[in-house]
Amino acid sequence: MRIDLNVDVKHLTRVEGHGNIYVRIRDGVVEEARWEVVETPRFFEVMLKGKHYTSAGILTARICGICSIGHALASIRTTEAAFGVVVPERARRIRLLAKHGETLQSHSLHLLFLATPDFLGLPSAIPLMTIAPDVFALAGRLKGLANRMSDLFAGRTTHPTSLLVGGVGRMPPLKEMQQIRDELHKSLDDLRVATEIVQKFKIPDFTRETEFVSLKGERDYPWIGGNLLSTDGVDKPEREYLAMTNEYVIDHSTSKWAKLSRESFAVGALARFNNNHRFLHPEAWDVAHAVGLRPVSHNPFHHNLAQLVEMVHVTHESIRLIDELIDLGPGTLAVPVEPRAGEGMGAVEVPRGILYHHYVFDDDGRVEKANCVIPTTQNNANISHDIEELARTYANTSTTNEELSLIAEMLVRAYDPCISCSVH
Amino acid sequence: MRYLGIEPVKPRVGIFDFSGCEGCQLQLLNKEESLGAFLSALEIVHFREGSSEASDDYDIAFIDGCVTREDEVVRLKKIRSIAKLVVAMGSCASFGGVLRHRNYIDLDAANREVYGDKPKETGKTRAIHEVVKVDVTIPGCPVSKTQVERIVQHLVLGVPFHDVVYPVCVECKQKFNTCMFEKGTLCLGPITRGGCGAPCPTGGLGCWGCRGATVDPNLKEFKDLALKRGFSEAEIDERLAFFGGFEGITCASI
Amino acid sequence: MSVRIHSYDVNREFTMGHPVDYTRRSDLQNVDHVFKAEITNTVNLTEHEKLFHIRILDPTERDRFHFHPGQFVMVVLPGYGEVPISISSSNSQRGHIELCIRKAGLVTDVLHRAAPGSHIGLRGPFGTSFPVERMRGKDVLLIAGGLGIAPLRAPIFYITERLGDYGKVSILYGARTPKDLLFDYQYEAWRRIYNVHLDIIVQEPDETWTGKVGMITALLEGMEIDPDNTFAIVCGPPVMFKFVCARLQEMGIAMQNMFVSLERRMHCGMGKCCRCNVGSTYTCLDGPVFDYWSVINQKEAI
Amino acid sequence: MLYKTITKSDFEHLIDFILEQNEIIAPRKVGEKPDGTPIHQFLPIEAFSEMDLDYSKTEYSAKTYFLPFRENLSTWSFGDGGWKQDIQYRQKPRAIIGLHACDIHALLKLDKVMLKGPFPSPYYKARRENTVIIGMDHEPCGSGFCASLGTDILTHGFDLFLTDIGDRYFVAVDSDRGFRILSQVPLAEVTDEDRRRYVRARAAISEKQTIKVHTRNLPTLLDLTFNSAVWEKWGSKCLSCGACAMVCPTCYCYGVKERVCMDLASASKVKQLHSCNLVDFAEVAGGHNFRPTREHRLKYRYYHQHRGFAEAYDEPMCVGCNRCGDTCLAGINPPDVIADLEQENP
Ligand SMILES: Cc1cc2nc3c(=O)[nH]c(=O)nc-3n(C[C@H](O)[C@H](O)[C@H](O)COP(=O)(O)OP(=O)(O)OC[C@H]3O[C@@H](n4cnc5c(N)ncnc54)[C@H](O)[C@@H]3O)c2cc1C
Ligand code: SF4
Ligand code: SF4
Ligand code: SF4
Repeated sequence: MRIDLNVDVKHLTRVEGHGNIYVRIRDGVVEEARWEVVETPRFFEVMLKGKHYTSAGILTARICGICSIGHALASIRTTEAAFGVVVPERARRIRLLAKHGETLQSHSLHLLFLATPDFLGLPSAIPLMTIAPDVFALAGRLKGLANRMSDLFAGRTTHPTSLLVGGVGRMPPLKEMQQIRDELHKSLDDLRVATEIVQKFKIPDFTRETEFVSLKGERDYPWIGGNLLSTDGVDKPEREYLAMTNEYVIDHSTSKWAKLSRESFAVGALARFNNNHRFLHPEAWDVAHAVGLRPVSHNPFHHNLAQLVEMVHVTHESIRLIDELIDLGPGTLAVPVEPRAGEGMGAVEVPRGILYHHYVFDDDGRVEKANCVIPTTQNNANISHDIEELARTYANTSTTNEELSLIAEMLVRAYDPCISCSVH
Repeated sequence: MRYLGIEPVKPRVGIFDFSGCEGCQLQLLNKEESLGAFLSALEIVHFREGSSEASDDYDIAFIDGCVTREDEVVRLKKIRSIAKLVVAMGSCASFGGVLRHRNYIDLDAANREVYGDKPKETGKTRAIHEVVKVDVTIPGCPVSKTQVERIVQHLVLGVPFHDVVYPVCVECKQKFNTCMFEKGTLCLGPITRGGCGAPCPTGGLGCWGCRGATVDPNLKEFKDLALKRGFSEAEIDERLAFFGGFEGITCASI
Repeated sequence: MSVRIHSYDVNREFTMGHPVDYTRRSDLQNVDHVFKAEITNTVNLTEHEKLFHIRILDPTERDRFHFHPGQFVMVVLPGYGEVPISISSSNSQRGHIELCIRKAGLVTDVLHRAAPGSHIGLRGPFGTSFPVERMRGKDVLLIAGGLGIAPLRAPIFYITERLGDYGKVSILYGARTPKDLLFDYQYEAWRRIYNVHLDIIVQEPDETWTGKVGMITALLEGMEIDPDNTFAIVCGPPVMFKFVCARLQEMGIAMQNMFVSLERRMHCGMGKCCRCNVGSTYTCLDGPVFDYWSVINQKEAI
Repeated sequence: MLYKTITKSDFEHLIDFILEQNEIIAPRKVGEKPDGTPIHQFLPIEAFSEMDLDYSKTEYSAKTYFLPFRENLSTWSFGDGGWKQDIQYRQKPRAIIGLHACDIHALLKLDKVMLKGPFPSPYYKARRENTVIIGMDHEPCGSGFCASLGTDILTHGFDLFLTDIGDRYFVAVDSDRGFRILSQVPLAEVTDEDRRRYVRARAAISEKQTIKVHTRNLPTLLDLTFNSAVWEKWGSKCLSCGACAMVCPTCYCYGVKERVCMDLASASKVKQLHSCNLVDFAEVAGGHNFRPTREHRLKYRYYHQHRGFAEAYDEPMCVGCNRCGDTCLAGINPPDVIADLEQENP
């Protein structure tokens, strides 16, 4: 049988930013299969030049509407590294809670609003409202709680307002912290229901040997700073991030591509899980077990599962952190910052993987040079290679254009790409 | 609210993204307590970030992001020709937002710096109203969902919407905050349009003016008081330029 | 040991459970209560002005609702807002009022779209009134410019219903164009049935207009009045009543015997929101009806 | 009025007793300015140790506990082609501790507007009646000019009022409710020594009040200076930001807006404090603004405080706390503005 398949998805939906999928199969042979990023370049790194250190985090937060808290934190961490600032205990916890708020918010959005419709055969979460109102309500509850948590610890869900160089801008009111903690407790029930929903997902049986890169946990599941680790055994300190990412420019994409030991690698929830599963909260580990996620998984669709596992882990960790914060009581939230010439870099695990910021400052604390390496940038090449492999897998089956298109879309969506972010 | 015999209309809505971080669109999926009602009040026929369905038949276009490339101009003009009402959503759409900074850098050099010998197509940043006519503007970086909801209510009920005209200080004071200036931080609150709920002074950042100038701002006094408190002209100018909402206003021009 | 502060129930202050009556100051519970009323009918007067016939629904509330000519009500459209509107009908009709409303903004726009039969809300009546009782036995000059005829209609009804009690009654009415003239269907009645002197003038005539042309003050030229025995009620935009009152003053009428109705922004009608403050007084409590002496004595009144 | 004394440790017990069943609002230190001056606010407390009674002036007034920045006046529910109205004004009993004389005067002035007029406000009344006021004498705050307005001395308007006379508090009791609360701890009759100490304490406070503002002629003066250049001088500085009115203990102007639920099934009529300095304060439909410039608006604020209110209630509305002056970024403050007005018409 002669098989010709064409997939030409212009501006993939239910993802952040603009990307295209392009597949040509002639006579069962994959002629071309790739992932293209067509987002407009914004040149944040160039815009950063000359900016005062106080505005760097505010500007870079605008790189991405989903992981703005992560960008702000990476920027602040970078700046603090350059100036040698050590932030107070309370601020560290508040920041991590802000980070967790973002992780929960982003994962629930992606998993339940953007990816779930695929597995239920729906075009979006909107019909979910009538077809499965309980799922819609559950998704809303989880995301709503995550948003309120971000509001409380970061000042605002999108584009945080209380994360400052030197610490944080305010101590969340005690009553509100207690309330969020209690709600987090209750949300574990919702997560159990979510687990049941995810268990029913028909995950395509597709694997491709991949190198996974994440921060390296020492005692905890890692989120902010630390060493860099790959499943292929690369282990480097944070500041050697360039050797870990190796960005390069290609023709058909406005985003750069990246590679490490192989021609591409993956970052994100699955990478973190693969590298650091032993630090997971036992209940999160149980969930991994329940949905059939085992380390090291090379099935990119398992990103979705890893996100669920992380949601459970982060919920538990947040409860613990809030309790610690309440015990600490009021006190210093920020230290004075003396800008000085220097260089700093910071790595933060944002929902989609490791985010690196790297600045050089002049004497007045103005940015002279900046570099940001975004998780999706690191994933792009891997996505493209996955699509190629996917095309090859389906080239000689009785798949239709629509089916291949859908499964390719699902694959890209599984990475939860933040496309505009990758072209920054 | 049908008691007057006025039937709320369910407008067909398209949501479109241009250059930006898409944070504003994302706000549309926030505020879960009223998300269902929000989505039911509208017939969303085009929303790439949220849905795979797409249609070219809509009454209202919500636009986020600004215009930086020629293909965007074409797309925007097509949207304008279809939509009866165009809503610019967010600071990027309203004034260019942070991407306005691109207009102060050498784009070719930037292109070379980032992409080396494979430069990508790009151009100056333009707000939506600089390309097509805009009917309603909702500034904010990001927009506040509460405000978007309110505008949607007005559209659904067919009554005009008036944005608040007081500066951020009013809402900041209502949050019991100590003024940022008292803490030694610059804040554009006194000259920026309120309506956001003052999240930035409340968080400790100070207002960066993302909602643009308020009605009849007292720029002269603002400049004087900021200088008197030790902030430099450069700092004030940088702040005023940050979100593009004070385009053309600098210490020298005040 | 512990202290329990006893709670105080504000509702204790009124036990009678009677319907709202704004003249009773102890009626706390009902301060923000609105009467439900029905739009029974609407009359298109011009492109922008409509007359609304409104009936209070609850029979007891209807019975108690009583106003004086010149007072206003807050018209409440739940979910949209509320606006102060002068009552434009006779106060001898119990629980039934007419409001002449111009399409001017959000709430009035919506009101113009409302279907007859709709239930709206009313609060009030509020404010001062024209001292029509004091005017008994005297000549009365009723002068309106534009929409000013709306608040003027209530005293016109009051006086024409008691013509024998008053001296000479004249209505002078000016509008910008003939199309803007309101209540034209009533002119014949005023002239023929009540025998009042009605004089109308427009500023910008069209080809069909055969009447007088000019400013409203022109109607006062050559008019014979007995200044010591004449009261005047003047309603219209500030520039209009400023000129008219100045002219009347020249004709010898005491400032205290001329009355005008002021308009300000209002958010409560109860002397609290301060939005209607003029100088040192509240338009909603001390006004909207003021004698001209008070008006020129208030800063920023005109 | 009844006078008693109690020991300071008994006062602490008293607070604990009240806290057991009721909410307490008290001055709390919330931070410091860069120069080290503490910032205080009236906030709910959970323990005696959280309050700081040795404060000079809170940044915001306690007004917000009686006239909140935002409050729901009625809730509408729609259905069956009609609507229903629901009005709520419940207030759980509570106590405010540590109000100074000027702040209590401010409440007395608000009472005149909110309770004594033809349309008393049930919302305000519920809060006022359910709040026990335990006031406290304190040294002058530094920038206030209360003595010039007679608001440094208090004869009523509280349940209990405390003056520090060394190891104990001299307590004026002005209500049965106050007396019952006070009776929970051992009371002592006022001795001659207590009386002497009280008089000395009061005298010391009065002596420290050095800022004098000539307010006696203000009503006439404000009429006479209505077109004075003084208003242009200060008005041109005004940011029209409303901060002064927000912190002022007596400013009560507001605006009303409808807030509709997204499903259009209900709505509420929400009152939000406004300020006469805000640009749209006196704007009417069609866009006409009765006070189009900053000068007009700033002048009106003073005119209302010292002229309009005085005419209506026989006393100025301002209590001389100078919170407005402290908070104003442009440095507009009553002592300077009033001094300028006097210069105009010596
Ligand atoms: C005592 C009095 C009597 C009036 N009588 C009449 C009348 O008989 N017929 C008539 O057509 N109009 C009358 N008006 C004017 C009418 O109240 C305004 O046209 C109306 O408030 C406009 O409201 P809106 O919501 O349509 O407009 P918007 O401009 O959308 O107004 C929004 C809000 O602002 C306030 N507001 C705006 N303009 C005014 C104003 N001029 N006065 C008071 N509040 C305002 C209202 O609270 C309103 O809810 C009277 C005004 C007053 C003060
Ligand atoms: S912090 Fe900013 S917004 Fe708040 S009062 Fe001060 S100047 Fe105004
Ligand atoms: S406080 Fe200022 S910067 Fe922050 S949201 Fe409001 S207008 Fe924007
Ligand atoms: S001094 Fe200012 S803040 Fe204090 S009462 Fe007077 S006007 Fe209000």
